[in-house]
Amino acid sequence: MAEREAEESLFEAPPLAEQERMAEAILFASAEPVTVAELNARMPHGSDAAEALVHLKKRYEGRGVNLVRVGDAWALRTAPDLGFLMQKEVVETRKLSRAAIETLAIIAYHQPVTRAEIEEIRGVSVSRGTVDQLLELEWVRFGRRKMTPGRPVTYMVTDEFLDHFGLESARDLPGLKELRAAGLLDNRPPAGNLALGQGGAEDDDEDAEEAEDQGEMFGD
Amino acid sequence: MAEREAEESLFEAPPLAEQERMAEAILFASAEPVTVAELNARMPHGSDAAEALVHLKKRYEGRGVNLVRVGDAWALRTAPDLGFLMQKEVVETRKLSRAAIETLAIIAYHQPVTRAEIEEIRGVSVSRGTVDQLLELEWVRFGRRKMTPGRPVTYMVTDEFLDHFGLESARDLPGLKELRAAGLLDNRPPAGNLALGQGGAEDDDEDAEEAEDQGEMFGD
Amino acid sequence: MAEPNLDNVTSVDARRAAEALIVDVDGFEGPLDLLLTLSRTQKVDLRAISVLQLAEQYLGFIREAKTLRIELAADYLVMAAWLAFLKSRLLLPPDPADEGPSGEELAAHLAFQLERLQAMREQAAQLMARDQKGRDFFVCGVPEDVTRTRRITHTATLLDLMQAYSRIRTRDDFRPYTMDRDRVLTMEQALDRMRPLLGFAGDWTDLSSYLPEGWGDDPGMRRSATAATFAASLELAKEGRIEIRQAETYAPIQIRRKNADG
Repeated sequence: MAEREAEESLFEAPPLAEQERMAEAILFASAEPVTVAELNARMPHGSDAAEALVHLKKRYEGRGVNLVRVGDAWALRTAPDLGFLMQKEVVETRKLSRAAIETLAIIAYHQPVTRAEIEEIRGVSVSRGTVDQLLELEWVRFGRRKMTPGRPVTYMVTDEFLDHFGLESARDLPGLKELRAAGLLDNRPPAGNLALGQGGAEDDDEDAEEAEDQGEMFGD
Repeated sequence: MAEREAEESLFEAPPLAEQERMAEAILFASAEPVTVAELNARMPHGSDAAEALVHLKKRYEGRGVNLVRVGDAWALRTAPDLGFLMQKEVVETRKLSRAAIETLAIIAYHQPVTRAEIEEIRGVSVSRGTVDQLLELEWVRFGRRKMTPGRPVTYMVTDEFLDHFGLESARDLPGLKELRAAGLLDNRPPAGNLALGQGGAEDDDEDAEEAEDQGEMFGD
Repeated sequence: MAEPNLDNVTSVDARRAAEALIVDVDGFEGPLDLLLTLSRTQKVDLRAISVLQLAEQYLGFIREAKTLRIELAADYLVMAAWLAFLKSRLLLPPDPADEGPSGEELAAHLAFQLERLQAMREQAAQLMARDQKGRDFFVCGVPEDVTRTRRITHTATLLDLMQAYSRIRTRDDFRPYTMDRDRVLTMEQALDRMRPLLGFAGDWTDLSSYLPEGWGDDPGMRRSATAATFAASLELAKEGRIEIRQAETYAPIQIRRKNADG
């Protein structure tokens, strides 16, 4: 017992101010958000990254650089109101098609959502390229399969999506509560046989198959 | 002159605190160090980047990230004393080599034992690397020198060794009789082992010499 | 140019709208999108929309397109057929024998779909209007990669240790592996023994008499020697050096030298 105590004092956690410095340095150096677990793993034994982050967040409040939460990770990002100064740093991105943007919004608000559900909402078939583009941007990933006939794969948004759009979590999507209250996020089955989004999708089956395969690879 | 003043009041410079934020954001997002001239060019008209930098430098003093001068430009960099946080050590555990485990066994059963004695028992020279490895693992340490000609250094096992193998003392190692009872002494080695006693003794002398030197350094 | 035969319910506004839309038929992302666009001409909240009127508008649009010989994708026509069905449901008194959903239920669901699509469009627009990484806010310009250093540590178990020690301590007792087989006679050994003896084998002699000295007493050794000698005799027979015979099963096997001249 005495030995254990001696050992613990040997590996005493650094003072909180020092822990804050460490978390700051690690977050500064990382382009990707860093989880609390990873911070704890990289900081000296006994550190409390979560506590350090609380102080760090306060320190960066109102500054030119802010500490933001992304899912269960944290990142330092420049303040959005100063974007006008950063013309030099702007990364040119491919313009997303209207179909891709709509599909992205549907996935974000309805996740986990199947391709059939997306098509039911949009009233048209979802082309392979649209989903591929979102997967490529790493804004969308495969979720678990639905426990419905055919066990279709589902789509979800990623932490990269949250990071890109400055969202703390998918729950913070604007208007989510209102949409839910209005019943617009309900999965209301169509009355009768109003099956939209069926026609004109020659490569539909193939698509579905490929999604299945991929689902297999990425799925749970 | 009057005209210039009028123009300046039209494009009044932002407050200094705001200029500091701007400089901070620009420096954070820039891949290269930024000169004062470039900062002034990017910040709103009338800003005084040099002045903003003075304040910014003070703000980051002693933090996990510092404002540093690089030539005639400025950059935000992680504090030099926290460099160790940017390294991740991956520990890989491998099985001890046959030579090392045999040497270790001899030291454990015969301690304190000289290198010459180990070699006599093993019937093969003991390489420098083998002993170094055991010393590094802190399973073996130097004992007192033998009072024989040449006063050779001896080797002993450490408390760390006992701890690792779950032994109270080296005397707790099972004796030959128990080894036999456990069927260990009847183990016939695979045919390949027989060549052991003969080959691979080229670097013998050099090895022995170096070990002697070390003994000198560590011995009592 | 023939005047399109629009239904009398259709307002002038809607007809004009349909005419304007028809030019841009490729611009619609399917029938639901077209319905949503048509619904705007009603200038009311989607919740208060008249589905009946919307159905008329849509059917008017399709008729117009047909008049202008514009090819429409199949799903537009499927929707037209469905809306015609819905229209009849809404206008005719309900058939008590029919178990399907009522016209009102079907209309309500269509209104829900339109409202939902509209909502998703608005959210999509809001999403894209948000501050975006790389456009409005930025990551650190000089991210430092975590350098991974690999450290190799070695380990062993007590059993490894004891096995190693026992290996060393018993090494002196070891005989070479082949020596271990001193109770086994190989065919090569039997051949070596038999070849020089063949000269004396002019007559039929029992194979057992060729066993080496001292191999006949111990049953194990005798078995090994017999097998080896028999195998050697087969080898010699193959070479044409000897002949082999056996009177009956389990009778002694006999050999004799085969003379070149018979």
